[in-house]
Amino acid sequence: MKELAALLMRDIKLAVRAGGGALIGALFFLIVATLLPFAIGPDLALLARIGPAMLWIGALLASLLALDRLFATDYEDGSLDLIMMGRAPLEFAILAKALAHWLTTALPLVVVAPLLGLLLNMEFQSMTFVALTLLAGTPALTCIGLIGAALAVTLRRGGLLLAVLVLPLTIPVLIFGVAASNAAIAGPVPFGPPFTILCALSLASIVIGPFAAAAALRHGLE
Amino acid sequence: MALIDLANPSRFLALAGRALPWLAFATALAFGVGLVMAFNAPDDYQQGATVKIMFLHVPAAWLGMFGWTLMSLSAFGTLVWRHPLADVAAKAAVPIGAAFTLLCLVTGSLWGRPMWGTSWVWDARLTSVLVLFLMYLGVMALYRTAEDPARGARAAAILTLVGAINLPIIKFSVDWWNTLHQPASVIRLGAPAIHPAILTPLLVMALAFLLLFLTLHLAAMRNEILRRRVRTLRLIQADESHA
Amino acid sequence: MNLGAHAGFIVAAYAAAAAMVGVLILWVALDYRAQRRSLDELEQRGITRRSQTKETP
Amino acid sequence: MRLWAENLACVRGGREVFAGVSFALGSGEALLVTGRNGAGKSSLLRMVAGLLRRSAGSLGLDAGEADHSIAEQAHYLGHQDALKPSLSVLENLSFWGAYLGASPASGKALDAVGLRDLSGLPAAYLSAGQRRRLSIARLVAVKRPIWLLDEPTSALDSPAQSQLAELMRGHLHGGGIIVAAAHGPIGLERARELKLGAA
Repeated sequence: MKELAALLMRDIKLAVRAGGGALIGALFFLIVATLLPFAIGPDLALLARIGPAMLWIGALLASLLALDRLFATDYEDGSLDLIMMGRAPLEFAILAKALAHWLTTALPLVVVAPLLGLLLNMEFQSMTFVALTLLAGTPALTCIGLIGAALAVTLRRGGLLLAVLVLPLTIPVLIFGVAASNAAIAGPVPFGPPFTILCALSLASIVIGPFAAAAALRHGLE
Repeated sequence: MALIDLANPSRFLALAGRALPWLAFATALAFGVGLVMAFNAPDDYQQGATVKIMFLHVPAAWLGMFGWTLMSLSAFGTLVWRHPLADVAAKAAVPIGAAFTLLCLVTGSLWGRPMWGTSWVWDARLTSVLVLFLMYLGVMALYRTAEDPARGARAAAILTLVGAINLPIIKFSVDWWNTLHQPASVIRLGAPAIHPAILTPLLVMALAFLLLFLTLHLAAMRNEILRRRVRTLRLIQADESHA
Repeated sequence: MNLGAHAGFIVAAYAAAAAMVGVLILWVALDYRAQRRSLDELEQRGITRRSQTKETP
Repeated sequence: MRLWAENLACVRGGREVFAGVSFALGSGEALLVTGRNGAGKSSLLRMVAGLLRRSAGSLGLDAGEADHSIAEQAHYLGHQDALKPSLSVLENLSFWGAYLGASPASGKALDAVGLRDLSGLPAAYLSAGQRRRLSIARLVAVKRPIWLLDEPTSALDSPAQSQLAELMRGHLHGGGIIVAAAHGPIGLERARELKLGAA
């Protein structure tokens, strides 16, 4: 257990320090959400209606694109070899890295989301619901993105390949995330069902993601 | 005192050490006078007392833009004249400029709340300030990722100059974008009639903000010089122990 | 000096300004102290800049 | 304790890198793997470390800790140093100590490689030789019976090389096993040699 805590703390320290990718995801999210009204126009009513969808798309892209370097830096400086030779099973080591990434990249998104709700003229109540669905949904995005990050390392081609590989897998999370947010705001559909499905998706991906990523790393590395 | 004399960091540090207390005193004085005048200024016939927020909002916008101008001048210093303190000045100005721009956005939305009923509206000027704020964050992110100051300096200088050229273009396009989508519900955020009784406090507050910016900037530059000195000493420490 | 109906917003604006100025001053002061501390610690270890005379540590 | 391998083979990208490699090492014994570049020295080491799948042959460790794989009882010193530039010397070492072993002796390890007085310095400032010595310190900080060293002396100046030779001698004396890949001698006196790619 101690090894995993050490790995978690190391990754958090690396993300927070200069050169780390901690707030870049939130910044990307901020810029994406700001660009949209320039395309759609400052019509406040329309923006309020599509606000949740915009925030979800922005969060999806922000958390996935930041995942690209999750294994790549460790692969390039040789740390990945040693991580695979640790006493802790690789799956749990990957889970520790995923948690570190979620805390330093996905969590800031959840915090920034209400702020961006202001830009999209959303009511405070709907903003908090969107943030809640993001909180429930981002673990799924991170764990699905893990698989793409591991594949990107073994295929030694990062960047957009990760997005292309992984985006289709995140469609269910997007559907239920936006559905839950809209249910909370406009609401013919009750908030409960889509939200619980979203949580189920997250829990499932927390289990599947690390196993698939570990398999990809084990069999891919030459 | 030619600019070149300032080039020597140690002399700059000594000068900064001496000037900072005076600057801080002048800033406090200016704020004291400014705040008193602001609170005694008459209410605007249209917006009532909320006009008092303007005494923060407008100077903050001016200082946000002043920050970027200062960074652009420093960018010239880094790229063209290779002045050693140019990048220090630019890097020190970024967070302060960003903070003032953020203050402008916050006070803008607080000022807009009672008038428009929502805290944010895509008014042309406010939107341009938002874009300026995003560009500030971009330069800050750039400085954070570049570990080696020299490389970061040139990259940031280029980004700043490109930004400076684009700002008027952004301003124009946002204005056009705003007129294109002239939503009925938005009262144009017209500049309030500058009545002398309001103008003077505004100018004093602007002066106070400027002095505050300069004080913080000088102190931040001093920190940056010390930070780079720590970095060189660490390099020397590594070399020495290698011997 | 009555702030009228929207007093809350005016106070909020000035509070935000004060907070922002406070944060900036705090950041500059703390940064200065941190750099001074690392500098003193390094100089204490006898590591001096080459431009000064190089005493052996 | 006995580390053995029977006709190991490695095929990568359709090309047979090496085949029919066998060896057996008891406690306190060392194996020096030599051969020209591309003969598969690194691949053999990575295979023993479990980082590379075996195309054929088998690998085993007798009398080691039963339920732990070879990888969990081996140190691997590759070409890269596995160091993070933004972490300090001590932070890098104590992380690997905590991750690879129970109670890491980071202080003792830093003394062994002469980096104690740089412990607060971010690794970005280190020279190649210092980075290599910090990577070697990992071997001292955590006790693992098997050392897999891939050109350990690269980037090391002569005092550091004798320091490494000293550490290797101590490890063998303590009953450890070393498999090292190198072009020439690296200060291992009684090491058997395994030439790869003799064809």
